[in-house]
Amino acid sequence: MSLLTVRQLVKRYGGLTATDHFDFDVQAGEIHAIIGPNGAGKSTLITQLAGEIRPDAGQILFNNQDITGERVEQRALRGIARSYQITSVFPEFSALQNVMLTVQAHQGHSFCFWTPTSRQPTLIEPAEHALERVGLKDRMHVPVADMAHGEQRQLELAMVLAGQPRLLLLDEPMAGMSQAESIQMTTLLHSLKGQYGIVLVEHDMDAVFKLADRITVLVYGRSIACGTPEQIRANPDVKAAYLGGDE
Amino acid sequence: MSLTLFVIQSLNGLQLGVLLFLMAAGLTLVFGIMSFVNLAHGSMYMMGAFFAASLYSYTGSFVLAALLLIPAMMALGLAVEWVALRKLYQRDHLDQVLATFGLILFFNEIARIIWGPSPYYMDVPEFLLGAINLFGVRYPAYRFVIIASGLLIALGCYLLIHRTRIGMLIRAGATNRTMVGALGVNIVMLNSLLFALGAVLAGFAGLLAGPIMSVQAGMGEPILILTMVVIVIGGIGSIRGAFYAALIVGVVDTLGRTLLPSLLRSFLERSSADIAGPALASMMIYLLMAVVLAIKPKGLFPVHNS
Amino acid sequence: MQQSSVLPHKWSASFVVNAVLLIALALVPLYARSMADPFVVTLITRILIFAIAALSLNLILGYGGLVSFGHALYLGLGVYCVAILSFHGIDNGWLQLLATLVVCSVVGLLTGSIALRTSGISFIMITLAFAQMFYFLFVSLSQYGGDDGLRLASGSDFSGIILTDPRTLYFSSFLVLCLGLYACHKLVHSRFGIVIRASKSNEQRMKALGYPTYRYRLAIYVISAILCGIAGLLYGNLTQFGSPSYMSWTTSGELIVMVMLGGIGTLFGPLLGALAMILTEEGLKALTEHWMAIFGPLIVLLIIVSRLGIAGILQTIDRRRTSRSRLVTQRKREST
Amino acid sequence: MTTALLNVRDIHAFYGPSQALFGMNFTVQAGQFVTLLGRNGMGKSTTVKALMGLIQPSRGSIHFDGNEIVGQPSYKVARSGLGLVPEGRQIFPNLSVRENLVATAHNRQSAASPWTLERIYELFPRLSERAGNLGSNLSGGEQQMLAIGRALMTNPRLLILDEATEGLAPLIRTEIWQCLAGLKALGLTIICIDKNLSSLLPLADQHYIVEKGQVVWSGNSTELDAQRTQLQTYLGV
Amino acid sequence: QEPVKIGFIGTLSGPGGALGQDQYDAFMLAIKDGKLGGVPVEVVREDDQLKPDIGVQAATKLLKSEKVDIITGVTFSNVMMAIHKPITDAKVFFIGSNAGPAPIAGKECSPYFFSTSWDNDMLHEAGGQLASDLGYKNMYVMAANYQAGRDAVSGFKRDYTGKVIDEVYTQVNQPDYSAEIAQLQAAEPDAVYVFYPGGMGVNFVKQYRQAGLLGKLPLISVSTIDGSTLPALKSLAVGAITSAPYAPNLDNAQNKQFVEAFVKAYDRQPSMYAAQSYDAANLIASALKKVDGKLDDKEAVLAALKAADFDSVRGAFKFDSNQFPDAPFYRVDVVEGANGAELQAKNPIVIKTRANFAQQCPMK
Ligand SMILES: Nc1ncnc2c1ncn2[C@@H]1O[C@H](COP(=O)(O)OP(=O)(O)OP(=O)(O)O)[C@@H](O)[C@H]1O
Ligand SMILES: Nc1ncnc2c1ncn2[C@@H]1O[C@H](COP(=O)(O)OP(=O)(O)OP(=O)(O)O)[C@@H](O)[C@H]1O
Ligand SMILES: [Mg+2]
Ligand SMILES: [Mg+2]
Repeated sequence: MSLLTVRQLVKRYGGLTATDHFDFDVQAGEIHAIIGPNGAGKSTLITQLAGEIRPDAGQILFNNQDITGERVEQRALRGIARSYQITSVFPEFSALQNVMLTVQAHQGHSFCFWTPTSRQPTLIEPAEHALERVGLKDRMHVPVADMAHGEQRQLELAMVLAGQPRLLLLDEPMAGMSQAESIQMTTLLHSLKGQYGIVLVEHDMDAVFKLADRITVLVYGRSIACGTPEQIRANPDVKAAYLGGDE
Repeated sequence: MSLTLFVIQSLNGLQLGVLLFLMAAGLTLVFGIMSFVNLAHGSMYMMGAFFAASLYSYTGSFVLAALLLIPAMMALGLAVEWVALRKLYQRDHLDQVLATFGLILFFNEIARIIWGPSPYYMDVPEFLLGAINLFGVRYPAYRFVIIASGLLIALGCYLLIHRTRIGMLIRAGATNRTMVGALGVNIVMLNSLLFALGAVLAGFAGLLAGPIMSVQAGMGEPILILTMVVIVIGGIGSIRGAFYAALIVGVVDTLGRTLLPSLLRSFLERSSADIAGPALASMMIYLLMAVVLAIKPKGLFPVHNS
Repeated sequence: MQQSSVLPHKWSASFVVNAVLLIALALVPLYARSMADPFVVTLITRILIFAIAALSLNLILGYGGLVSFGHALYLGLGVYCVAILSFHGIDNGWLQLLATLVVCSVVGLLTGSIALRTSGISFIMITLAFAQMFYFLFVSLSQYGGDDGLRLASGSDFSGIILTDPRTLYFSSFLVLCLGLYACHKLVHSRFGIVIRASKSNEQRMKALGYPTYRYRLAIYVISAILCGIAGLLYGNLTQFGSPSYMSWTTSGELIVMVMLGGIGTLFGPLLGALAMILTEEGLKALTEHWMAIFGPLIVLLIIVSRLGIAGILQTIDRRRTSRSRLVTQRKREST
Repeated sequence: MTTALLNVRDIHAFYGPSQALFGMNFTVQAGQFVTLLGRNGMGKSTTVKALMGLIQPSRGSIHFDGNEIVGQPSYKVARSGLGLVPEGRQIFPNLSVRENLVATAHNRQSAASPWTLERIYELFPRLSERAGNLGSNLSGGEQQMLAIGRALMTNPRLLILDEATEGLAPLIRTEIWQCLAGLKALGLTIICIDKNLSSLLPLADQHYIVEKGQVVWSGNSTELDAQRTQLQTYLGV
Repeated sequence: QEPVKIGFIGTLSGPGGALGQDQYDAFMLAIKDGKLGGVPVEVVREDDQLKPDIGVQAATKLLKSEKVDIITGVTFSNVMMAIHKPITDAKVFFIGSNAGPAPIAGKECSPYFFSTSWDNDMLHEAGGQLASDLGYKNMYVMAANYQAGRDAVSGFKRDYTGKVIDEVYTQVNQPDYSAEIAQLQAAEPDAVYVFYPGGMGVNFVKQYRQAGLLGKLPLISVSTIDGSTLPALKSLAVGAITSAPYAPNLDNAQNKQFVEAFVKAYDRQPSMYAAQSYDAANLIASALKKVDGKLDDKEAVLAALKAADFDSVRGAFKFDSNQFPDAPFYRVDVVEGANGAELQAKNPIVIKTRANFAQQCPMK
């Protein structure tokens, strides 16, 4: 049974069909990469999966349940987590508080008006654990505004992990990273492999070929090929449309 | 209601709408495009009316007063921007609200000190005193001038913003000031000019309103509120939106005021209709705004950015 | 929201000023008695009541990022709950309180659920619109005096405690303010409060984390409306009068000014703001009838100088002091 | 030394209390293709901002064509002939593609063969397809193309590209490198910040490796290639 | 001798500020060498900003902090409603010189309150009477939609014998009346009656003139064209008829010296607000003189006030049982004059039917 199934998804912007009867699936524990030329509709697809925009037609199933009509927050609670290309954290709060927010989101409603969160071990412990995983434990009381960019990216990941997601949607996670940092990120994603289903959109082919179990190639909203990294690398259509000569 | 009356009322609505648009255009430029909340726009309107009235009584010529008003308002706008507001562009909207609130207090009091607490005199120019006969409907000439000049200015604004390089730069500056600067444009000066343009537009609205309304300290605020309603309904930052919304508000308000009471009387008891009618009529545009925003939270003609 | 970065140090300037302020406020009636100037009590009561209203506004404005330009509506509703019930011969304070709670939550829920669909400037304007609608409604309610207003037949009677006595009213307001401050302090650090504050910072992200932010915002909006209604109840007793002008947009604007003047999103900001605003107003008024020509530029100046109003100035002092003391301890450590 | 088009000397710069540049030094000769390399957060973009007058250095001097540009507002710097493709694209979302290109276009240096809309569209056909679209409705890569086109439309003498190929498809990236080679051949001076070392090597005349806000190594491509293993800590290759 | 402390409350700022300023200026004009009726006085001035709550605060300050003996002034009804009770409950002599909302003339009247102006209804009863006297059969009535506006219409209807074709209420502070003016033209009345105080009046009259109606369709107004708005209207208002308690050309000795002194001191014509306040000052002076500045015997002071032993600029003046004046109203025309236009009192109006406020008031 696949974790995520997309059937005949369509999204139009005026005359332009950004997603064109697109079929797609992700198995539990699999990294499924999506590549394709600029403007092919990759980000549009991710935002539809996350629920930020509505498709015009088609179906999105998560764990065999239809979630096409659900809002962002409902999907998040089901375990669909999205990382943001531009770091998106809460700069006024400390790192710990940032992660605690994720934990809190998954503990039912937040209509608790009195007890300070700083005295709630049920929030603090899982958050500390997540920070430990990304190596930020000793920085957890630092206000995020004072953190370096790299640390904020790590925090971002800690927040995603603390929510115990089942499916990660990653849109160009390596963008703007230097080679050293991309390599670190690749290693980190590699260590997550097998635990979460991951949809990876990325133009860094080294990373994609290293990480992906399967790759779908998207051109003008349509999938022109889907297969293992080897198959895709050898596919002449993909070469013509996207990869070009060897870089 | 007879047909001629309906035509006249529609013209009245149009004229109110145009006056609102003159205010709204300046406000929405500064508000949507420079992303600056300028509550003192109403004060610019008031100062414009006072300047115009003084200039008119001093020179004795309406046209001359109008011409002199432009540099006067320019100077006032630039001075205000330079002294008080320039440091607040990068700030929170709320800081801007508060600072310009302070300016309102200041200008109202200054006007009271200079021109006294009573309303100030300004007459319709001699040559526009009469009424114009339009298909058998008599309508004051001066109000036609308001409608006409408002429409002209609307067109001018639209062309300026959407058809010229300056307009592009102004719009670009709204979203990314630093980048516009880094590409070789003096954005500080551009913003000052835009602010001054807003002040001139508001002052011009004051000039046009002077002969038909009372020129007095505090005259800016009620119209400011109406103007804000207009630009929110129209979609903030959109000249086109401001234009349509101003006309809609003008017409809805005018027709609401005249039609609603008689409408209510037809199915309510006279005394309660007399109470409910005007009350409802005065809520009319607020109701309109609430409905519009509830359905289209970004207004009728939202500006696409982000 | 920088107060999270400056810990409430025991002898920080903010702490000292706030503590001294509260103690001074508790002692005002004694002072007034000794100086035989009971007007001070009335004046400070007014400040306290506006501080409560500003506190309620600060909940949504400072912590929630929702700029309501119609908050005076709830002040007015509170006043009219007292005035209208008293007009009909009901002076039982508990009943009036109940009415205030019910009316404010119902109106808050109705208007809030529509207003919260919008954000930014549109939110400012739609809250204004609702307040204006109620303003015009009360202006045309002839039966209750319309625009001329409605005089209270008698003060609210809370099981024998009657709020017409200036001292009783003073201490009631002081008590409500203290309770409000404490509850606000608790609230912003609770789960609920964190959600509200984080939604202000980045609503999109909160949704992606799985929070239905609309619900939480509506809740804080209603809570704020209720607190402001209670301020209205007290205000009705202070002025012994209800008038639509209480819910005019200028009053809403003044509330915003108070919050900003004191320090938006800080616990004591609203109190500081109400105090500064009303006292400056009184002081300048005594000086010249054109006091607004001075007051206006003063506001502009304060905004340019300090981002967080008065509380911001206090925090700057604190930050300077902590960095200095850090330096001192560092040097000590180095020398040993 | 006197012939250098750009001469950066001992630049120190701060973000609030935290220092980002600790004495930046480098020179660019007219017609050169120069790269700034280094890991994230080392101060490459900050250097660019200092060049463009977007932040004011606390110390040091920058001479462009013999004139001091430190302390000048950014628009004056830009008018003197610096063109910027900023980090993170920063196109104008509420302007159409065409407007983005023409709004800030100028030719103050009176270049002999100035860039025109047509030439940009020729370079990026994708842009001409979407000429009427708002900037916000472009895909990430399309925005990147637009940012490059916009900078070229100011007809700069020195073009600064900060991560200009970020988020571009490999095919397009190759095209951009070709295009940069063409620009270089035309005699345009270029400063390029990019992580694609292998593409940079054949193009660049001079490399500067930035570490903690200062230049720690400089040399040409052959030297860089030769010392790759020693420079690993700086580049992380 | 300790000076007698008099508190003045008025709307001195904001759009209504001109009215309060007139009241204050005239009051101060009556004080000669710091004395009223030969008794030294000290005036403490408070601005209510046209906000009832600020009015209450000002009254509290005057009562508790300044401990004044007498309070006078008050420009607008809503402020009067808010402060009437606290002041009279404190048994401080209260002389209102403008606002006269119906309740305080009737059921809520107090022995400590005296008015030198009128009750709101009376203004319009005079207006209605004038319309009847002028023989207009069909009237079109307009007022702003607030309490005073509604009182105006009911007052007018009490004494108007003809037919009211339509009554229209407009929004408070409405800037534009063109729609309503078009409507009233279509109704073809004999004359129009309006009540638009302050800036509203300026707007309305200007627009009425521009619609070409002034001079063609008679306009009777009350509190609309008066000393405070005429400077803004000037010749635009010429031809309008008003009903008013006062005009600067009233032919009595007291008024002659008042107008002369006022023009000399302030370089403008006195308005009815000034006149009423001048009367208030002289009423206080007469009482202070009678009790020789000793205010401890409240009954004596009340009796002295009630006697109204002073020369009013309005002519014959005495108090009704509710201590509101029984003084004449006049037809006042706006005619061409020195400054473009001036107010000219014609014949007094004899009001036939009065609202029964005096009967509702328990004081006899
Ligand atoms: N709101 C919108 N309105 C109109 N067109 C849009 C909108 N959003 C995206 N598009 C268009 O849809 C197409 C797909 O965009 P999308 O951002 O999904 O591309 P992408 O595959 O992520 O590209 P890249 O790799 O460059 O980021 C593009 O051509 C873009 O211009
Ligand atoms: N706006 C800012 N405020 C505070 N610190 C900043 C800001 N921008 C950058 N910094 C800090 O300045 C240092 C240098 O940043 P810079 O952006 O110049 O690095 P870079 O070399 O361009 O890195 P990257 O490859 O990530 O773009 C970093 O430590 C960064 O955290
Ligand atoms: Mg994309
Ligand atoms: Mg960088």
